[in-house]
Amino acid sequence: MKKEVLAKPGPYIELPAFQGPLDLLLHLIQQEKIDIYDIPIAKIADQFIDAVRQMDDLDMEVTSEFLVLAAQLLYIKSRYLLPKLPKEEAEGEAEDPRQELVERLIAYRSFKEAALILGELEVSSGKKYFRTVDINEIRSQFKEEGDPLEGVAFTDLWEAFSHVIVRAEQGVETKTVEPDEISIDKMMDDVLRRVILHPHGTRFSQLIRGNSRMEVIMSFLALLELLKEGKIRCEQSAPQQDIHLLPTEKAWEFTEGE
Amino acid sequence: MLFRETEIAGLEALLLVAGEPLTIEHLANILDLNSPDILELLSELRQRYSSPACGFMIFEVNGGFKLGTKPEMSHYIETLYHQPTQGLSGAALEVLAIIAYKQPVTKGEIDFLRGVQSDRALATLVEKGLTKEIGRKEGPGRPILYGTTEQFLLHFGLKSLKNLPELDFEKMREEAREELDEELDKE
Amino acid sequence: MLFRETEIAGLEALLLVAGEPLTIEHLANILDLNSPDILELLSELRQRYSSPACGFMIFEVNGGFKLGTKPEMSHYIETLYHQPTQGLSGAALEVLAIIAYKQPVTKGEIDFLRGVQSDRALATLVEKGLTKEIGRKEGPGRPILYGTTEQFLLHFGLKSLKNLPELDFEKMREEAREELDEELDKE
Repeated sequence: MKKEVLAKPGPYIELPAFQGPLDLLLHLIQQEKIDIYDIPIAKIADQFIDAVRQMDDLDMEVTSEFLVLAAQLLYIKSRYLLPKLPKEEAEGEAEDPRQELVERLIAYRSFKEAALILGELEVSSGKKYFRTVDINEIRSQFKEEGDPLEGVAFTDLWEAFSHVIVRAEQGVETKTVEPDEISIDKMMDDVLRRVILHPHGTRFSQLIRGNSRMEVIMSFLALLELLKEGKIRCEQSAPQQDIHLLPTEKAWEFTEGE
Repeated sequence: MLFRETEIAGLEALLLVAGEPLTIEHLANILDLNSPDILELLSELRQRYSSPACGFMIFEVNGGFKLGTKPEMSHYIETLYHQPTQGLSGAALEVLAIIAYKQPVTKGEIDFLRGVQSDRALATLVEKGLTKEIGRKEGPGRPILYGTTEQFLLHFGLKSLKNLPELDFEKMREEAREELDEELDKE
Repeated sequence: MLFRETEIAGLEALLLVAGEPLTIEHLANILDLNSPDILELLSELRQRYSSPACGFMIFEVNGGFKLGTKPEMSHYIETLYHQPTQGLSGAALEVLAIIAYKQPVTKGEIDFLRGVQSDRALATLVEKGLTKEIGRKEGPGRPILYGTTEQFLLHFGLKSLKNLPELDFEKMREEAREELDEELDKE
C-alpha cells in the first residue's frame, strides 16, 4: 500500500512539517513558484487534495481543517469551470473568487515569517535564567509594624455588628428557598439566631416575619419548638405588655460537638 | 584559580537560580569538579562578596549553599517590600465585633450568628493579636472559646471589657427591619 | 563612585530579591539617590558582571532592570534542572508571533489566522509564562484576550514591545489587494 503511494508521481512533500492546511497550501504555491496573487486554482486544488490523500495514507492525522480547505479549493475551481451567469457578467467587476483565500494566505505568510524571526531571536538572544523569588517568604522576615486596627473606630465595630444583625433579620438562609421548602430546622436556626443576637430580648411581634402566610406559621412553630427545648424563655412584665423572648443558657447547645 | 573563571561564573549562576540550597556534591557534579575545588571556589566567591560594594552573601543551610543578601541590606529590602499595614476585612470586623460582645464564644457559635464560615477571618484576628483562645467550652468536642486581647482594649483605649460601649441592639434591629421592608416593597 | 559603596551593594541586593524588574525611579526612591546616579550605578554593576569570572547579567525590560544569568551559563542551569530547555515548537512560535503582533487577540482569531486549532500551543505558551490572559473581548461568549508578558520580552531579549522586529502587515495586505485588482483588470 505504502509502496503505491510512494510510487505515485507528484511533488515530493515533507508532510509532517505542516502547521495546517494554510501552511500546506503556501508550501505548494512556493514549490511551484507560483505568483500568490494569481494562483492557478485547478492545478493547486488537485495538488492539495493529492497531498491530503497521501497524509491519510501515511496514517497522519488529517484534521477537518484540511478537508474544509480542500472543499473550498474545489468550490473555487468549480466557479471557473462553470460559465459565468449573465447577471455576474453584467456586474462586470465581479470579485475574484480567490480573493478571500489570497488574503488569508498573505496574512498567514506574514505571521509565519514573524514566527521565523522570533525563532532566530530566541536562539541569538541566548538562554537566560532568573531566580524565582518567593515574595511571601521575604515578607515574612519583616515584622508587620503598626496597629492592625489602625483607622478602625468604634463605629466601625458597631457597623460590623449591625451587618450581622441585618443578615439575621433578612433571614438569608430562608430567603433563598421557596417558602414551602423551608424546613422547621432552618426556621428554628433563623429564629434562634435573632433571639441570641439581642441580649435584651426580642418582642414576639418582631420575630414573626410576614413574607408569606407559610413563613409566619413556620416561624411560630419554630418558636414553640425552641421554647419546648428550653433554648428560649418568655418574659412579660404586665398582662397587656409585649411578650419578650430571651436566650437561655441552653441556647448554645446546638453547636456542641461541632 | 584564574583558570577556573568559567566554573566560578557557573557557580554564581547556579546559586542565583537554585531554589534550594545546593550541596558540595551536587555542585561538583554539575560543574564537573571535585569537592575540594568547589570549596575553594565558594571561598573565593565569599571573598568577592565580602567587599562593602557587594550586597550578596553565601549562606550555608543544612549542608547546602545558597545566595542571599547581606544583613546590612535588609532595610533596602524592607523598603522594597514595605506593605502598608493591611486593614481588617469586613468579615474580620464582624467576627471581632461578635467576639467583643459575646465572648467567650466558639467558632461554631460565630459561624451560626454570621450564617457563614469564619475560619479565615478568625485566623487573621488571632494572628494579628486581636483575639485569642481563652479556654475550652465544656461538652462534646470541647471547642475553643475565643475572647479579645489586651491589644484590642488598648486600641480602643479601654481599661477593661466592662468599659466596652453598649451597643444599641434595638436601633440596629429597627434599621435592619426598615432595610428589609424597603427591599420587600421593591419586589 | 567609591563613596557609593553602600548604595551599589544595596542595588545588587535589591536586584536579587525583586520578583519584577525594578525601574530607575523605584530604585532611586529606595536607595535615596537621583535617577542619573542609579544609571551610573547600574552601568558600574554591568561592568563588574562583564568579567568572565562572573555569571550574572542585568537585563532591561520595559524600563525595568532584572538580574539573571549569562546565556553562556545556560548549560549549567540545564544540568541543574536535568533538562535542556527546548526552544519553542513551530506551532508555538506561530501562535506567539500572532499574539505578539496582534495583541490583544482571542484564540478564535489565532485559529482563523493559522487555519488550524491552536489550543495546545497556546496552553504551552501560557504555562511558560510567555503569554497571558489580558482581558475579555466584548461580545457573545466574551472570549479571553491574550497578550504577551514581560517574560516574553526577556525570553527574546527585547527591551520592550516596540523593539519587536518590524513587520508591516498593513502594507503587506494593501499590496495583496492592489496586485489582485491588477490581475482582475487584466482579465
